[in-house]
Amino acid sequence: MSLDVARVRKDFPILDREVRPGVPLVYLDNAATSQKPTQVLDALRDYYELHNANVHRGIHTLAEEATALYEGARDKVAAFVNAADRREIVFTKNSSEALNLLSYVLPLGPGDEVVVTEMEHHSNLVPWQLACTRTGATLKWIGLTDDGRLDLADLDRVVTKRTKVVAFVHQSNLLGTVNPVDVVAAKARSVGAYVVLDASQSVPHMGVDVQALDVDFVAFTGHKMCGPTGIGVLWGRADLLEQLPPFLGGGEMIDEVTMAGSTWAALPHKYEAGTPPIAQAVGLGAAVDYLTDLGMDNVRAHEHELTAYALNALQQVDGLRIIGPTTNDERGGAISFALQGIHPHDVGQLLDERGIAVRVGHHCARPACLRYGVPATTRASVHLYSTTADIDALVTGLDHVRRFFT
Amino acid sequence: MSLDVARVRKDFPILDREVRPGVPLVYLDNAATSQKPTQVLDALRDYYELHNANVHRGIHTLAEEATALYEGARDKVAAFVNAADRREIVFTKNSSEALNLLSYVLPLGPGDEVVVTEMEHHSNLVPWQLACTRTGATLKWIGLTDDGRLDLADLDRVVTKRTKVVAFVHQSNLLGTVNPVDVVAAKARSVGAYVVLDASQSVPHMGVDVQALDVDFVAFTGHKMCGPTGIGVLWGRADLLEQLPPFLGGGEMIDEVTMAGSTWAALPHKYEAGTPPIAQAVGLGAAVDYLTDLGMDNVRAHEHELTAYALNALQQVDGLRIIGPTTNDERGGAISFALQGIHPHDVGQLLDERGIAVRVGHHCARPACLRYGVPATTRASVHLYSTTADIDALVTGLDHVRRFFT
Amino acid sequence: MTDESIYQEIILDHYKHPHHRGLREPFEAEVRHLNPTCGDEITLRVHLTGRTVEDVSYDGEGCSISQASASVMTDLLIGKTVDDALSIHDEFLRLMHSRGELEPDEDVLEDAVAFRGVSRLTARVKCALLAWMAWKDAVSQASGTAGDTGAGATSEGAA
Amino acid sequence: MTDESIYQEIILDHYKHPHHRGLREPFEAEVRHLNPTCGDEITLRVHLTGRTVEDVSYDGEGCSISQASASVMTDLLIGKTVDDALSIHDEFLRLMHSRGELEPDEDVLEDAVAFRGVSRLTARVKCALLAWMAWKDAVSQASGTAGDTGAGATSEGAA
Ligand SMILES: Cc1ncc(COP(=O)(O)O)c(C=O)c1O
Ligand SMILES: Cc1ncc(COP(=O)(O)O)c(C=O)c1O
Repeated sequence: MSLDVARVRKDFPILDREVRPGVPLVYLDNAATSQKPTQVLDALRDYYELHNANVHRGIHTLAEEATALYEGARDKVAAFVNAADRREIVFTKNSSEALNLLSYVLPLGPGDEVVVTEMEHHSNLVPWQLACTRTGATLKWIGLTDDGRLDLADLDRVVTKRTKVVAFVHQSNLLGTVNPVDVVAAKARSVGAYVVLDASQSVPHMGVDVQALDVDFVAFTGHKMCGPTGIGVLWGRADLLEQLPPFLGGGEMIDEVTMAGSTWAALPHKYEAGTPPIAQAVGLGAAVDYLTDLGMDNVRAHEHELTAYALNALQQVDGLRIIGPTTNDERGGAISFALQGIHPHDVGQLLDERGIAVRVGHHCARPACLRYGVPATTRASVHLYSTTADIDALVTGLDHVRRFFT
Repeated sequence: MSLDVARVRKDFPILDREVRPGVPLVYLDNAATSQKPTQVLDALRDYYELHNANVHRGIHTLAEEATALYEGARDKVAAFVNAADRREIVFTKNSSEALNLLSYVLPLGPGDEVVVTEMEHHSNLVPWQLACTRTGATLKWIGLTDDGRLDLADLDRVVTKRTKVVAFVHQSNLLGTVNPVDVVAAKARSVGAYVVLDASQSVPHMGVDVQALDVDFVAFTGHKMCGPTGIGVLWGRADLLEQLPPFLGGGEMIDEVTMAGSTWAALPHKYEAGTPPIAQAVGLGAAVDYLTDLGMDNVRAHEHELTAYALNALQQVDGLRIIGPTTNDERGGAISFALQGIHPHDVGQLLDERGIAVRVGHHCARPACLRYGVPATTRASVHLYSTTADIDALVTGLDHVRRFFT
Repeated sequence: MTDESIYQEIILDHYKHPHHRGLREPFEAEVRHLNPTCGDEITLRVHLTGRTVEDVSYDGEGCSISQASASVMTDLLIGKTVDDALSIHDEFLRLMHSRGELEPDEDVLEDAVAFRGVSRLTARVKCALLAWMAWKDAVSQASGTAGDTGAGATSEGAA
Repeated sequence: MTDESIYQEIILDHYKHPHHRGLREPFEAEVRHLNPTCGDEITLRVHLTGRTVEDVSYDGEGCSISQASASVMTDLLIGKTVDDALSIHDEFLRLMHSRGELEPDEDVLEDAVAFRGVSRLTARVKCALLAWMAWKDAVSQASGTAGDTGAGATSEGAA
């Protein structure tokens, strides 16, 4: 069974929008954020119109219902990534908060080392820079090869006995590269380091099984996987999350509070201070249902085919250079490129005049841009509702851009 | 001009709900969270169906529109609390995050003291307990009088030259007490301490002018003021926020990033790492418009009248003891009480059978419960759409509860 | 009171006229469990003779559900062998975690079947379980020291 | 290209055939400004004679908007008194912060009126302003050292 993309597109009202009268939207900015199906928007509205209440400890009917919906969403997310235990799913506001949480609670000190890669999103780089500054630990990184892959030759040099944390991205939002989690994780395990995986760009596009990955922590974010903004997920092994200290303090994360001191609630509440993003969790649950119904293998197969089509078509465009893997193995559907002599701003702006939405800039991965000698790129990225027609529009648009400026 | 409550209620679809067939909802759990008007739900849906994109740095039309909506919401919130500068409005996920942010970035060390009060919500207590544990600072607190007020006789003893932060609640969610901000802030200023105000329960119910308050930081939360879950606000003086270090690292909060180190974006982005709660900010903007149209003075007057009615009616109930001020001066519409010989769980459960939603428990203010010798209370709390009929239903319900258990 | 009410006649009877209430001697283990959310609190003692639950005595404060549950529990467990008592305990836990879906076995649970309605309310399940958790804790301590008399081990736990 | 396009003929002309490009001597101040988001970068020199802007020379990389804006700016400012140049600068800033609402004064801004469309696009306003911010920075440094010749003060700034 494969994806019926025409039917899928009917679920996404925004895809019918015209950017300007007569100019339909061609949305190729999915690595920045995905669009939302009606099923998710209905779940949000239903929540607010029928069940809205603060969760936990409330005993009236609305509070019972809201709690059941919120905790039900946790069950759905746990099943989606095959967590061994629902308590391992912590709701945060986005991926960035999940990664920062780890950067605050994992034990680090002078002499310790944290290893990242040169292709990290700023959200999995800056928190570790800040943590190293706070604790006196040292930041190291694995470099990149010319064709957009991790330079695994660096691995043994960079990861040593002093390494306490290895944090890296599953699928790069700039290059599209899918990293060999097993190789990096095995090396990290061999030195006893915690393994943190930034799965912000993988969970929305492929089936991710957190147990099979053999890592300690995984972060991902609702808005990139057809869910609402304002919600992210930290998955972590229960035994580790149980040992680690709390991050944010407040309502719901406590067991017993006196003025003199407090004790912490059991997982996952220990890491969920204050009123959580209740409606957003419910919306994310609906998104997970939606993706599960379609089948993540189907989503992945569709995007894989589309990426092949796009890589091929883009390489026909005169003066276009792809930044990242040019072959379709171990890569996802985010494709960055440079157009000879034309600034990405101008590429993006002219494409927008034709309704084509791509992203231009450093995509919060400036070190990787510097590595490839470009201050910025143009990036087109697909999702489950993208079509070859979208790619054709892009390629025609790029030809137009080239003619316009020469 | 006063509030046309009948018309207001039409804007809140959930108020028409029946909890069980034939049992209409009587919602008196507003201190936990407020309900949402159609105007807010429409703003959310419009955002997702027409304009959804990631904000900032995107140059395509959707990104421009989403950014304009998101930053427009900031302008609305800034105007709502009369901030001197829109850059002083930082969007967080809730009040708790705003308060935790401060507990991480305000400079503290051994010998320093943090002062809170015995009526704090756990979200303005536990973060400071954690900060003291991290930094070696000492936590002190201002006690309470028997009638539910701050014991200002404590002020000069507790706030000293060693005090670096004074953090306190504007309106107590347990007791309903409105604290004399001017008196506490003046004392804090006299020793050069930062002044942090937890306005989670005041901003939704009265006009709050952050400049007039003469404090340094104010935290409040969207879901209690007719806005969505998943969004809160930290207001802070621009000069202070500029000096303080960052809290969460990641996308959007940086200026220039290299592997070796990074510099921070200008306010407010410095404190907004990662994809912000975009739709939720837009929804909060719509909530603020809604409240502004009604007029916060009208909202306050309505609730003040209703609180007088409720205080009077509740005191007629046999065996009922109010925990908190029994007079209607300097208090809001959250009323906690104990019913002689009947556990709050039983009160709450039996009221729920009649459709009446109140909250029972320690309301995340356990130290204040202990202070008044009750492990838990029943709390009824009103909002702009509450009516005397709601209070009447509560009082009749309480009579029923008493008869049921005696 | 509706048909769906959790306040079944049986529960109210036990609440208003609790059985086996009060702390008694002898006992091999005493525990104190509390639910800090609502202040429910129980102190509970277990007295074993060989492998028989000779006595379960308790004192504490709490809502009608937690009080009635303690009373019902002592009726069920006193006089049973530890093994039988443990399997009743397990059956009650199963019921309370069933969200109202399980048809309880009246032969095993007797009056405790009245708690079926409570199992639909996640916020109240803890109340119904407070005494049972305390008993389980106490009995496992007492089993270690079974046969001793007088003041046994005392422990504190939070539910 | 639509009517609403920001790529007005004037802007394209300046982009393809920039005026006064290249770094020249003499100068009293040289600055380097950059926009790290997109890598736009400009090095700009100012030469003053008394209170007259004798020369503005520049080099750099960037999108058509930032390049054309630099070219248009030099046409407008070279030969003006510092005071007149500053008021043109202010007028251009006002236009760029108007979100497309302001009817620009063609007598003052000449070719720069073509940037009105850019002012509707918050993400691109920075591009159009890069050269102007650099010039303002350079001229305030040069005013401090005006009259000196040869290599003047050099500074770096981020836009
Ligand atoms: C006084 C007070 N402070 C802080 C909070 C925490 O707000 P939130 O749960 O939205 O973070 C609340 C509400 O729960 C409150 O009533
Ligand atoms: C690889 C990667 N990591 C982390 C993030 C941060 O996600 P968020 O902005 O939702 O926190 C993103 C997306 O922006 C990303 O693409």
